[in-house]
Amino acid sequence: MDPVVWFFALGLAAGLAKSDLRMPPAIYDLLSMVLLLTIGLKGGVELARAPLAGLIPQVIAVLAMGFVLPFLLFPAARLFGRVSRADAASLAAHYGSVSVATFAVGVAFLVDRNVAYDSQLPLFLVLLEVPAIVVGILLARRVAAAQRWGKLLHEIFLGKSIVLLVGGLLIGWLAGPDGISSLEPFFFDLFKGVLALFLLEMGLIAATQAKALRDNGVFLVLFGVLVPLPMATIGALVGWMIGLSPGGTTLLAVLAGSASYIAAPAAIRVAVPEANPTLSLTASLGVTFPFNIFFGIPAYFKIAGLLHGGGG
Amino acid sequence: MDPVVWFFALGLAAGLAKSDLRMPPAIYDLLSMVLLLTIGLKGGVELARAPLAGLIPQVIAVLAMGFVLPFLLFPAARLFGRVSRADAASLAAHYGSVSVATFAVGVAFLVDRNVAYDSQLPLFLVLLEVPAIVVGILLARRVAAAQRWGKLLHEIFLGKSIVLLVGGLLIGWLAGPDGISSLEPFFFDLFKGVLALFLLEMGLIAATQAKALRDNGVFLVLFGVLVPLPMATIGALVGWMIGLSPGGTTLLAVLAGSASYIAAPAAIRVAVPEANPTLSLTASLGVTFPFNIFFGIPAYFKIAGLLHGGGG
Amino acid sequence: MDPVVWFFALGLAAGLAKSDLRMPPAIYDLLSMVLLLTIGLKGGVELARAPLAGLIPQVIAVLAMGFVLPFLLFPAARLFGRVSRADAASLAAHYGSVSVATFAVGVAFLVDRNVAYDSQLPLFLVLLEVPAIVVGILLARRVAAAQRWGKLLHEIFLGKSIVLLVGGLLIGWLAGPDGISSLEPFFFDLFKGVLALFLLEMGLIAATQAKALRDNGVFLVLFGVLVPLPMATIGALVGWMIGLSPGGTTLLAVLAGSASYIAAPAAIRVAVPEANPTLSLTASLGVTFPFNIFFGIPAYFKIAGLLHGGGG
Amino acid sequence: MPDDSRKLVTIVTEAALEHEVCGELEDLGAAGYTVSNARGKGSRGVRDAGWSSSSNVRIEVICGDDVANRIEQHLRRKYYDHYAMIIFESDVRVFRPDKFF
Amino acid sequence: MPDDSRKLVTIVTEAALEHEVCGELEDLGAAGYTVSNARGKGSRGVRDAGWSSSSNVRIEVICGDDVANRIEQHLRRKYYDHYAMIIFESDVRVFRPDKFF
Amino acid sequence: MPDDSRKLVTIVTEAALEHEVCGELEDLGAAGYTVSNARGKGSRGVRDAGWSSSSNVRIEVICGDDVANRIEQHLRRKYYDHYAMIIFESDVRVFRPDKFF
Ligand SMILES: Nc1ncnc2c1ncn2[C@@H]1O[C@H](COP(=O)(O)O)[C@@H](O)[C@H]1O
Ligand SMILES: Nc1ncnc2c1ncn2[C@@H]1O[C@H](COP(=O)(O)O)[C@@H](O)[C@H]1O
Ligand SMILES: Nc1ncnc2c1ncn2[C@@H]1O[C@H](COP(=O)(O)O)[C@@H](O)[C@H]1O
Ligand code: NA
Ligand code: NA
Ligand code: NA
Repeated sequence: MDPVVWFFALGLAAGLAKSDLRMPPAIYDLLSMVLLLTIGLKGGVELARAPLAGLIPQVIAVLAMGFVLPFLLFPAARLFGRVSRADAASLAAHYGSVSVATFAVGVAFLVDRNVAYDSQLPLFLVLLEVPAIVVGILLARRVAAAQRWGKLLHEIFLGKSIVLLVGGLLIGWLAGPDGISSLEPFFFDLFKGVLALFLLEMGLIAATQAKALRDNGVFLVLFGVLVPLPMATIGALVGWMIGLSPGGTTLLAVLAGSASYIAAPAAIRVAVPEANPTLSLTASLGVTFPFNIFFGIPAYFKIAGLLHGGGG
Repeated sequence: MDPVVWFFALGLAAGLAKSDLRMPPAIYDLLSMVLLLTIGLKGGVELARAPLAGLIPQVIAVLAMGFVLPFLLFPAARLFGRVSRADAASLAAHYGSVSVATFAVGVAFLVDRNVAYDSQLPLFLVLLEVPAIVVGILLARRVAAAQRWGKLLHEIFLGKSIVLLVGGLLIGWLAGPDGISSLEPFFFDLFKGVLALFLLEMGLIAATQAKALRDNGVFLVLFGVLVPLPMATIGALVGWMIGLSPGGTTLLAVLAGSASYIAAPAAIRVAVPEANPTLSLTASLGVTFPFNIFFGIPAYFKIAGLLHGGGG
Repeated sequence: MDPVVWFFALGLAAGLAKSDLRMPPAIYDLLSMVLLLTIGLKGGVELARAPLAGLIPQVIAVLAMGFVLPFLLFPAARLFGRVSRADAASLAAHYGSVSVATFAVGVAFLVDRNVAYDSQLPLFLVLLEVPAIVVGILLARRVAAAQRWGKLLHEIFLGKSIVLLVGGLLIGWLAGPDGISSLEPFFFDLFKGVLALFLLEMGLIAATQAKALRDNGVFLVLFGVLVPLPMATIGALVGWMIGLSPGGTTLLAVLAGSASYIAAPAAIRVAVPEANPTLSLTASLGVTFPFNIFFGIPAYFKIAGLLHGGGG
Repeated sequence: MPDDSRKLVTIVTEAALEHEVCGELEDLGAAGYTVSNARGKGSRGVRDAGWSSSSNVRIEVICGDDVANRIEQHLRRKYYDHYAMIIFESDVRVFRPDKFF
Repeated sequence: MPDDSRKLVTIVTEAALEHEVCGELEDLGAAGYTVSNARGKGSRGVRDAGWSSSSNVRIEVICGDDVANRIEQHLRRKYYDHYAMIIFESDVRVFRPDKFF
Repeated sequence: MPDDSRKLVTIVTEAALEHEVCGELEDLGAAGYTVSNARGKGSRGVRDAGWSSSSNVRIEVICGDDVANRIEQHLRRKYYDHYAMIIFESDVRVFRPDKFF
C-alpha cells in the first residue's frame, strides 16, 4: 500500500475520534492548487515531448464517454435508490465527473511501480470534468432555466480546477522539459508530500460525512461501493480501444470510476438547488473516494493488465 | 550556532521592535503540522529499520520520569516563587511536559554534527507529553471534578500534536525506509527550512510575552533559566541508565529540560482555569525556549558526552 | 521566455475572465515571506563568500540614485499627466522605490542564462526601497506634519519587506555557504516554484486593476510603459560606473525601472492620504510590473550588455 | 434626528452564494455591503470553515427601510427553501447618512 | 408584529472555548449559532490572532428572551471569572421566525 | 435597568488603518475592542480580502454614550475624507457593566 493513502486513514481516524486536528482552509486551497498545477504541468511537459498525431479521435471518444456515463448513472440511482429526480441527477453529475485527488493517487500508484502512462491523461482529466455536470443539470430540469446557462457554463469552465489544470498543461507544453526543469523541485519532487497532506485533510473531511452516512443508511454505501467498478471497467475498455498503454488505461479507468467532490457539488448546488447536497457529497467523498484509493485503483490496474493481455 | 536559531532571533527582534511582520495563523498551523509529521515519520522509519527488543523497560523508565518530574517542579515553584497552588501546578505541568520545537532544534543540532540518535526518541517525545499534564491537574485540584476527566483525557490524547506524532510514527513504521522514500523531498529535505520559518514565528510570539515578563519581574526569568538545567540533567541520567547513545541521551535531556507551550497551556486552561495562563506561557515560551535553543542544547550535549565518558 | 512569467499570464487571464480562482491571503503572505528571505539569504551568503572592499562608495552612489530618481519622476508626472501635487508625489514614491517581485524575476532570468551577478545587489534592493518614499512624502507636503515622521520612518524601516530582506542578509552572512547548506532545499531549490505561485497571484491582483485602468484612460498606460526604460537606463549607467558586472548592472537597471507596490502604497496611504491610491497602484501593478517581466528585463539585460561592450 | 437612522440587515448563508447574493444586493439598491467568513450551525446542520464549500459568509448591509424590505423579500423568495440562510435586521444610527440610501 | 422580534446575543471569548461554549449553547436551547474569528483587547489584555490559542472567537446566537437569559446566566457563572469573555445583547427582527426559538 | 445599556460602535475601514485606529480608540477612552477581517464594497469601490492591503477590518467597540460620541467625532474628522470607512452605532445591553465605560 502506498504510504500516502495512510495519511487519508490517519485523517479519517482523527476525525472520527473527534481529535481537534484541523487543516486551515487556506492550506487546503494551497495544496489543491499545487496538485492541480503539478498534474497539468506534468501532462503538458509530456505532450511537448511527444506531440500526438492521433489525439483528435481519442478526445472524441473520451468526451463521448463523459456524456454517456451520466445517462447510465441516472436511472441506476432512480431505480436502485428511489431518490428524487433532482437527487438522481445530482448523483449522475458527481459520478460522471471526475476526482482529481483520486487521479493523483492513481498517478502515485503507477509511479511507485514504474509504470508509464500516456501523456494525454491529464488532458482527459480536464475533458471529463464538465460533460457529466451539464448532463446532470439537463436531467434534473429538462433544459428549463435556459437563461442561466451562460452564467453556469462560465462558472464551470472557469472554475478553479479547470483553470489550473489547463493553465498547467499550457505552461508545461510551452516550456517543455528543459524550460520546466527549474520548477521541478517544487512541483514534481514535492508531489507525494503535498498529496500526503492533502489526503490527510480529505480524511478529516470524509470523517465529517460520517453522520450523514449513518442517517442515509445503506443506500449511500452500496451506491458508493458498487458504482465505481462498472464505471471504471467502461473507462478501461474505452482506454484500451483508443490505444492507451496499460498505465493510461488504468488512469482512464480511475477517472471513470471516481466521483467529483469539488466541481460537481459547486455547480449542482447553484443549478439544481432542490437536490440534497449532503447525499451526493457523502457518497462521493465518504464512500467512493476511500473505496477507490484503498481498493479501486489496484483493481483497475488489474483490469487494465487483463485487457492488455498481461496478468496485471 | 545553527542558522535556524538565528531565525528565532530575527523574529524576536522584529517583534520587540514592533515591526508589522506577522505570520498568518494558517501558516503557523501548516508549519507545525509538517514538523510534527516529520518527527514522527523519521522516528517510525528508524523503528522499522531496527526493531527494538528492550523497548518496554525503556518506555517504563521514561514514563516514570514523566510522572516524577512535576512532583519536583511543584514544590520548587511554590517555595521559590510563592505563586498560588494553581499557578505552581500549571508550571509543573508545563515544565514536566515537553516542547516539540526544542526537540526539533535538538535534532537539527545533532544532524549538523553527524551525531546519530536512537530511533525511539520520537516515541519518548510522545510519552512525555501527557503525564506531567495529568499530574499538574491533580496537584491543582486534588482529584476534584472527576466527572470531567474523560473529556479532558480525550482532549489531551487526541490533541493535534499527539495525533500527528503518533500518526507519523505509525506511517513511517508501516512504510519503512523504502516506502517513505518518495515522501523524503517534502518531509525530510525541507525539514530545516520549515523549522527556520517556524522559529521565526516563535520569535514573534515570544516577543509578545515581553510585557508580561516586565510585569512579573524576576521570578519568571529565574525560574525559566534555572529549572531546565537540573531537569535536563535528570533526563540525561535516565537516558544514560537505559542505555541510550550519546545523541539519544542528549535528546532525552532536551525533552526533560524543555517546557510545553502547546499541549499544556490548552489543557491547563480548561482544567485549571484559576491558573494565570500568562505566567506559565511567558516562562515557557519567553524564557526557557530561547534559553534552551541558544544555551541549553549545547550544554545538554556536553553533559551527555561527559556521562558517556567523552569530552562532549 | 522563462516559464514563471507564464504563471503571471495565467493569473491575469483567469482574473480577467472572472474565474473563481483565488489565492488565500495567508498563502500570499507565506510566498512573499519566503521570497524575501530567499533573496536576503542568497545575498548574505554571497557577501560572506567574497567580502567587499569597495562597498562604501557603491552604497553612496546607489543611495544617491534613490534620492534623485523621484525628483525626476515628480515633474514628469505633473507635466505629463496633469495630476494633482499629491498624486504626482505618490507616483514619484512608487516608481522611485523598487519591486521585489520584479527583482526576483530578474534573478531568475539571469540564473537561467548562467549570468552571475554581484553579491551586493540584494543589499542595494534594501537601500533603494526607502529613499524615494521619503522624498515622495516631502514633495507632497513640504515637510509639514513633522510630528509624524518618527512613526512613519518606523513603519517604513520596520515594514515586513525590509525586516525579512535585512534579516535574511544577516543570517546568510553569519552562517556562510556551509552553514546555510541545510536550508538550501527549502529556500533555494524551491525558489522558482515559489516565484511561480507568487506570480500567479500577482496576475490575479493585476486583473483587479483592469477597471481602474479603463477609467483612468491613457495616462496610466503611457506612464507605466514609458517611465521604466529611462529609469532603468539610469540604473544601468550607475551600475556600470560603480563597476558592477553585466549581471549586476542588469539587476540595478531592473531595480531602477521597477515600481513598488507594497512598501510605497502602505506608507503613502498613511502619509499622503489625499493621493488617490488606485492611481499609483494601477500604474505600478497593472502596467509596469507586467511590462517589466515580459519586455523590460530582457531589454535592460541588452542595455547592460551594450554598456559592458558586448552585444547583450 | 430621524434621518440618520437606517436598517442593518445581516445575512448568514453558504459561502458559495457570496458572489451571487452580493450582486443582487447592489441591484436591489444597496449602496454597499460588508462580508466576513463565518461558520455555524442551524436547521441545515453544521457548516464549518474547514472546507470552503461547506462554510458560511456573514453579509451586512446598511440601508433604508425600503431597500431592506426589498432585500428581505427577494432573498426569502429565492433562497430560503433550498439554501442554508438566515436574515435578521436591526436599527442603527449612521454617520454621513448621504452614503447610505 | 411582535412575534418576529428576537434577541441577538453576541459572545466574544477565547478561541479555545469555541467547541465547549457552542455545545452548551445548544444544550441551553439555541436553535443555531454563527462563529467567526476575531482578535481584540479587553481587561485581560491583547488577544491577537497571530497564534490561535491566544485569539478570540465571536459567537452570535439569535434566540428568544428565555434562551437568551439562560445563556447569559450560564456563561457568566461558568466563565466570567477566569476567562476573557464579553457578552452583549441587542434586539433584532427575524424572517422565518419559526427557525428560532 | 438603565445602567447596563451601552452603545455598540462598529467601524468598517481599510485594513492598513487597524493599528492606528485601535490605538486611538483606547486614547479616546474605550475599555476594549474586537476586530475581525472583512471585505466589501462601498463608495470607494470593491475592497477584497485577496490582498491584505486592499481588504477591510471590522472593529467593534462597546462603550458609553460619551466615548461613542468622541470616537465618532474623531474618526469622522480624521479619516472620512480620504479613507474608505463607515461607522454605525446601535444600542446593546451588556453583562458585567463595570467592564465598559
Ligand atoms: N439561531 C441562530 N443564531 C445564529 N446563527 C444562526 C442561527 N440559526 C442559523 N444560524 C446561522 O445561519 C446558517 C444557516 O442556517 P440554517 O439555514 O438554519 O442552516 C447556520 O449555518 C448558522 O451559521
Ligand atoms: N469594550 C469592548 N468593546 C468591544 N470588545 C471588547 C470590549 N472589551 C472586551 N472586548 C473583547 O472581548 C475580549 C475579552 O475581553 P476581556 O475579558 O475584557 O479581556 C477582548 O479580547 C475583546 O475582543
Ligand atoms: N451600505 C453599506 N452597508 C454595509 N457596508 C458598507 C456599506 N457601505 C460601505 N460599506 C463597507 O465600508 C467599506 C468602506 O466604505 P466606503 O468608504 O463607502 O468605500 C466598504 O468597503 C464596505 O465594506
Ligand atoms: Na467518474
Ligand atoms: Na520538560
Ligand atoms: Na524604481
